[in-house]
Amino acid sequence: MIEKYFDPSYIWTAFSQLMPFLKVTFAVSGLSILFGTLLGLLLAAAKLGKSTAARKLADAYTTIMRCTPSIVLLFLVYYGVPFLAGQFGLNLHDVHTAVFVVITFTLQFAAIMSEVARSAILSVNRGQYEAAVSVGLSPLQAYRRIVFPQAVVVALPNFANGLIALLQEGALAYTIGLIDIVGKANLIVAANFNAHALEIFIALALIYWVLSILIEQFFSLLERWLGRGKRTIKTT
Amino acid sequence: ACGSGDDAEGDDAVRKVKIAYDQASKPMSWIDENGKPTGYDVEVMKLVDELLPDYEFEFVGTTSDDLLIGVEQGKFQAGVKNAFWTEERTKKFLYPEEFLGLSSAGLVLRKEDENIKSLEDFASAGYSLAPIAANNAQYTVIEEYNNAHPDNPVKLQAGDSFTVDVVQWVNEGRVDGGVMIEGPFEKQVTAKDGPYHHLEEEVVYNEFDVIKTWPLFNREEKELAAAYDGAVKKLKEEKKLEELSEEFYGRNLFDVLDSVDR
Amino acid sequence: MQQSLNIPFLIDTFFTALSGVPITLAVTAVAMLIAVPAGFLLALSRVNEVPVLREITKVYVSFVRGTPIIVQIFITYASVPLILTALFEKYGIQANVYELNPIWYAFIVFSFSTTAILSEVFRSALSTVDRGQLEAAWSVGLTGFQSFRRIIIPQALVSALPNLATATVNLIKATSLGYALSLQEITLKAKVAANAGYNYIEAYIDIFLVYLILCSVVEFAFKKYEQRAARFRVQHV
Amino acid sequence: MLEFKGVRKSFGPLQILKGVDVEIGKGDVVVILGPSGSGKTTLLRCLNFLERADAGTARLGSLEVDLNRATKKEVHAVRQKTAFVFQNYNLFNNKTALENVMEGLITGRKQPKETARKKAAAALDKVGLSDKYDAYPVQLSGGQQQRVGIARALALDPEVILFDEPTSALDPELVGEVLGVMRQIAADGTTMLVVTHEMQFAKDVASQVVFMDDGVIVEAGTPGQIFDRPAEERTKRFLRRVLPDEYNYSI
Amino acid sequence: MLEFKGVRKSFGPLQILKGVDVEIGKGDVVVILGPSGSGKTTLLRCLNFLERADAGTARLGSLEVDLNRATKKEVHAVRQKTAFVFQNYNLFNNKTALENVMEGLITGRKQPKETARKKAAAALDKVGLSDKYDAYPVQLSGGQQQRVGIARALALDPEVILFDEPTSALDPELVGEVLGVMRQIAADGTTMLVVTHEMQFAKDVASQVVFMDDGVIVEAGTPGQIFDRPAEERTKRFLRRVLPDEYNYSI
Ligand SMILES: Nc1ncnc2c1ncn2[C@@H]1O[C@H](COP(=O)(O)OP(=O)(O)OP(=O)(O)O)[C@@H](O)[C@H]1O
Ligand SMILES: Nc1ncnc2c1ncn2[C@@H]1O[C@H](COP(=O)(O)OP(=O)(O)OP(=O)(O)O)[C@@H](O)[C@H]1O
Ligand SMILES: [Mg+2]
Ligand SMILES: [Mg+2]
Repeated sequence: MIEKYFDPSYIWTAFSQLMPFLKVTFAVSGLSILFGTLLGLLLAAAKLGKSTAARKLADAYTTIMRCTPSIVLLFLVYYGVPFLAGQFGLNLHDVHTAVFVVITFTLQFAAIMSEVARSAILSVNRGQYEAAVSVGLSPLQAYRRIVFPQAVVVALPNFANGLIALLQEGALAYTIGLIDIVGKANLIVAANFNAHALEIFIALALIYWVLSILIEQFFSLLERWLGRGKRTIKTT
Repeated sequence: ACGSGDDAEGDDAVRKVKIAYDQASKPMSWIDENGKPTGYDVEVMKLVDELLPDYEFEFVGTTSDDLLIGVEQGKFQAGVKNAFWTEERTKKFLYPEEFLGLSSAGLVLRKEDENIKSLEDFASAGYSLAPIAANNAQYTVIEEYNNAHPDNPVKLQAGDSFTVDVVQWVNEGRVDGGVMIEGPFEKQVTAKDGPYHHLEEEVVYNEFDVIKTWPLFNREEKELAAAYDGAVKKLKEEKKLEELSEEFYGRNLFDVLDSVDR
Repeated sequence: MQQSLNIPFLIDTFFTALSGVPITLAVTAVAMLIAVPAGFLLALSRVNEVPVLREITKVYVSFVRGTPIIVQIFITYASVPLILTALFEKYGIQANVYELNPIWYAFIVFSFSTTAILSEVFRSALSTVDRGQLEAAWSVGLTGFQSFRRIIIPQALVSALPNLATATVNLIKATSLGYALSLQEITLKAKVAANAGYNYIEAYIDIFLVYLILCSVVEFAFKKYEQRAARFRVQHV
Repeated sequence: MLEFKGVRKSFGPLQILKGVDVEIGKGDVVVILGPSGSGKTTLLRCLNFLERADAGTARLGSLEVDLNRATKKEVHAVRQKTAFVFQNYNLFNNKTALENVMEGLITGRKQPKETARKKAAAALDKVGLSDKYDAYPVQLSGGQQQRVGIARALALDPEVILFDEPTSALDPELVGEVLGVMRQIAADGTTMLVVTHEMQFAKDVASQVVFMDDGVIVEAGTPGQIFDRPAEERTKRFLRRVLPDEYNYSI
Repeated sequence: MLEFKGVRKSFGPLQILKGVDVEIGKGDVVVILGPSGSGKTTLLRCLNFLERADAGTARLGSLEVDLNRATKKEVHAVRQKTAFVFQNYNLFNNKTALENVMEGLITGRKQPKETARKKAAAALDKVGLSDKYDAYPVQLSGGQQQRVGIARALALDPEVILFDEPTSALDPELVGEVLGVMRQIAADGTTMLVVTHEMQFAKDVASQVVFMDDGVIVEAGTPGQIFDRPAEERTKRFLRRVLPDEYNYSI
């Protein structure tokens, strides 16, 4: 029964068709992660800061961004931003779709990152910060040199969760016609009239799997390197 | 296409318009191996473009959802996605006078169910139907049938456009039948090099309807729609559309135009 | 150029979408019920560097977390019945795999993927608890299990909760991928309703509202719980 | 009662314990003295399996275990009979002072909640913390935390208590009180192994004094032997700098 | 040199500091004595803005600040001139012993890396840790950690050092050495505020002894005044239990 529908040769051809689109995936997610992380850190700072207004604002932002389905947010950005710009006489209708996708992912990733960062920073014993300022570091330096390096170790697994999830959001970009590796897979499937979709998706899954293994290896190394001097609960 | 600033130059300038097309709806419209738009709907619009010196069409590939919202909002001036006509949709979009093409819808069935020729037969048999993407025109056809036959409806389920392989599903027995456009069935099963040619003896395609398909225009684009009407009329007279039907669907659907009731 | 919204449709469809909430919640609840303990165990196997289990966990996490859920759904949905049917035929089992409600596939896929995500959430959370806490628990005669339940988990929870909230909210939203299984959840219901008149904008607004309400409630609950769980911590100045 | 032999432990290339033997009778109080970094804490931790020794055996009453290869069950059994007072307190951060003390009683020893609460309160009262039952560790001063740690061990009423510098954060006034409490439970028959820098306590209460340096026991004996007639040069040097001159006057 | 007035601090309903005034001259060593929980740590923390006081002012040389309303800049200025030795050490977990000491020099004081390394090594050597430069805090014994904390403060060469029980985890041998180091830097003109339970140090080195209880200063004066002729009943009671009998002999 299976042989009737399953032809492994499709997997190989799919590889060569999919690979070129990996760079779109990288470009879009790379930019989104960069901007999203920066914005996320700002939000986390607001959440941990003294200003009640800033905290409320950051909280509200997080709630709305986390709770909005990506596709809705994408449409909001894709149609809303040019519309708003139009009110100011700017014509954004010819801006590349990738820009809207990056904006959308950035907004969403920032919300997730802000919580990752907040929980990680809070997990660092306050004594570490106190000791840092007591040796004459400014609060900013204390965070940068002492608190962050320790928080990063805690944040890494959750950051990787967000990052890897973002790499997979290609299906979303596809909705507005930006073809990344997921989009290309969909196109191949469509071009085959939905036949042999299983093989195409297996090829896609394999590419993603290799990618995630590479990312995890990298994070693993990072964690070990940054986690020097950490004493965790190992029961053995 | 970066001539965004020159819209204001006046009516005598060539107007650029964006025509969206469903990028994954072979053979009506899709992106070919070279990344170029093609398909019946797209090729017709390309011919229309050639006949309209005042307009320059830019084809934008996207998904159904984006196409519909984009045309409604004016991001695209028009869109083609094998759309059928319904009363309700005229509230959102501008339908032109002239239809774009014809679409043959049929049931894919196992050989032993060959005798099922219509949706009524299918419904009476109590058979299960492969899910159809909610934004697909075929869904509308079945839904309309169900509305017209409340006492004998087809079991209709919405699903994803990519994950349903109708021929496979029917053949493996996951469902009893599925709706398909004739063209794809030809290319998959009937054609010698089709991926499912080995199933030719096991599944059949029974056409139950041929339906007109339409481009959708933004409600403001009355002039564009009128220009389109003129051009398409000419193409029909020149039998250009019949050639394209032959090319993409493997059959000249205009032969049965007389029996098409919608 | 904006077209006016079809308000009656908007309102009708809101309730249509709302009627998809039970399915969404069912999938979310089942996935969470399975993923929380399973993810925790996987996290433990990595924290404790249990020889073989730890490697398996790594492979599991890298695959399930690393590949798009929609692809997993598709692969499962396409291949499991084929394989099962072949097996059934071989052993002469009389059963029709296609009669299985597709929600089972959703339960399986979402449980698996959430487990992978949570295993990392918990791993990070466990790393925030100082080993001295475990040692103290042992020293007063608690078993390993008791120490975790009474001392380690309550403390790890504080830093796990924000990320658990993210995971839950993401899961709720991800159940919309159930459309590939024809699950009658929020997104699918709204989009089916939209198809008749191509009222896609209205449908998306409804989808947005339903998820916003649903997720905000979940988020609020998590936030309150976090505040409770963190009572013992000093306030950051 | 408590006896251990040949305890060895290395961290990487660093040999910390180089074969340590100690024997303690029931109700005995053994004080371990030694310079910073000599391995005192490591020794206590090995006995309680917080650190796996590389070699060594321990006998606790009738229970005999290999410090390197003990099974989970043996480890648990040993821990059930002992209590540990940590150098850095290690209070349960998520529990109030009272809950910290109750935890071992309720969960570890399966005592009813009410009994546990009474015992915990009594233990906290003994160390002068009657007004801090409901404070979380972060709300306590260093000395208060240390006393909760002591109360937590005392309340368990174990056969053996391992103390790691139990009075380091206490003012002399309290040191006196706490040492008094310890003296009393020693009299009640609890065996104690105490790492401390309080010479006074060693002299007054210890049945045996052990002087450790660099992972080995340099010298062991009664307080009289060690303080008044130390045999080893290293011990003499340590004591010379340690004992206030006044001590010499008072002889 | 260092002067503070009317320092008040409450935690919720609990009033911990009820108006504390202290004045210290340049190179003076002021020792704060007091029972556990009397507010000594809190006082030091308020001076370094680790805790915001509810009221009070401080003068550090020419710098005058309101302890409650100090601006960020003022806070930073005060911290640049002071160093703090924590009761629970608070070493940077992600840095080795040497890096712990270098951090303030490089990042805080902007000194070149090489200079910083030399100073840091010298400071660690002074407290007897020449063999532990590259150990992380978790690899250090209690006393070693405490000494890194002291070295970290000393290396900064600040105008004022605030010590919170700097010798609690040290054996008497080391206590002597560390107190020697402190005595020496006091002689070099560093002002010191020391919370300690080491009476010997108080008697030997302090220019002033302050006795605190329950958030107020009960009595202050020269060591002679406080130890030999305490005026207040509370002080007398504390000292009676604190001072070994031998002390009385040695007078
Ligand atoms: N995890 C570790 N890795 C490497 N070395 C360690 C580790 N733990 C302790 N050590 C080293 O072992 C030696 C003994 O440490 P231990 O804590 O037993 O000393 P101690 O006698 O308790 O000293 P103190 O009186 O200062 O507490 C020290 O030199 C310390 O640096
Ligand atoms: N964050 C806090 N919340 C509530 N109470 C606190 C807090 N921090 C300290 N306290 C209380 O303030 C009092 C003074 O604490 P502090 O740490 O200043 O005492 P101390 O004099 O340093 O004592 P020790 O000698 O035991 O270290 C204690 O009773 C303590 O319980
Ligand atoms: Mg020690
Ligand atoms: Mg204190």
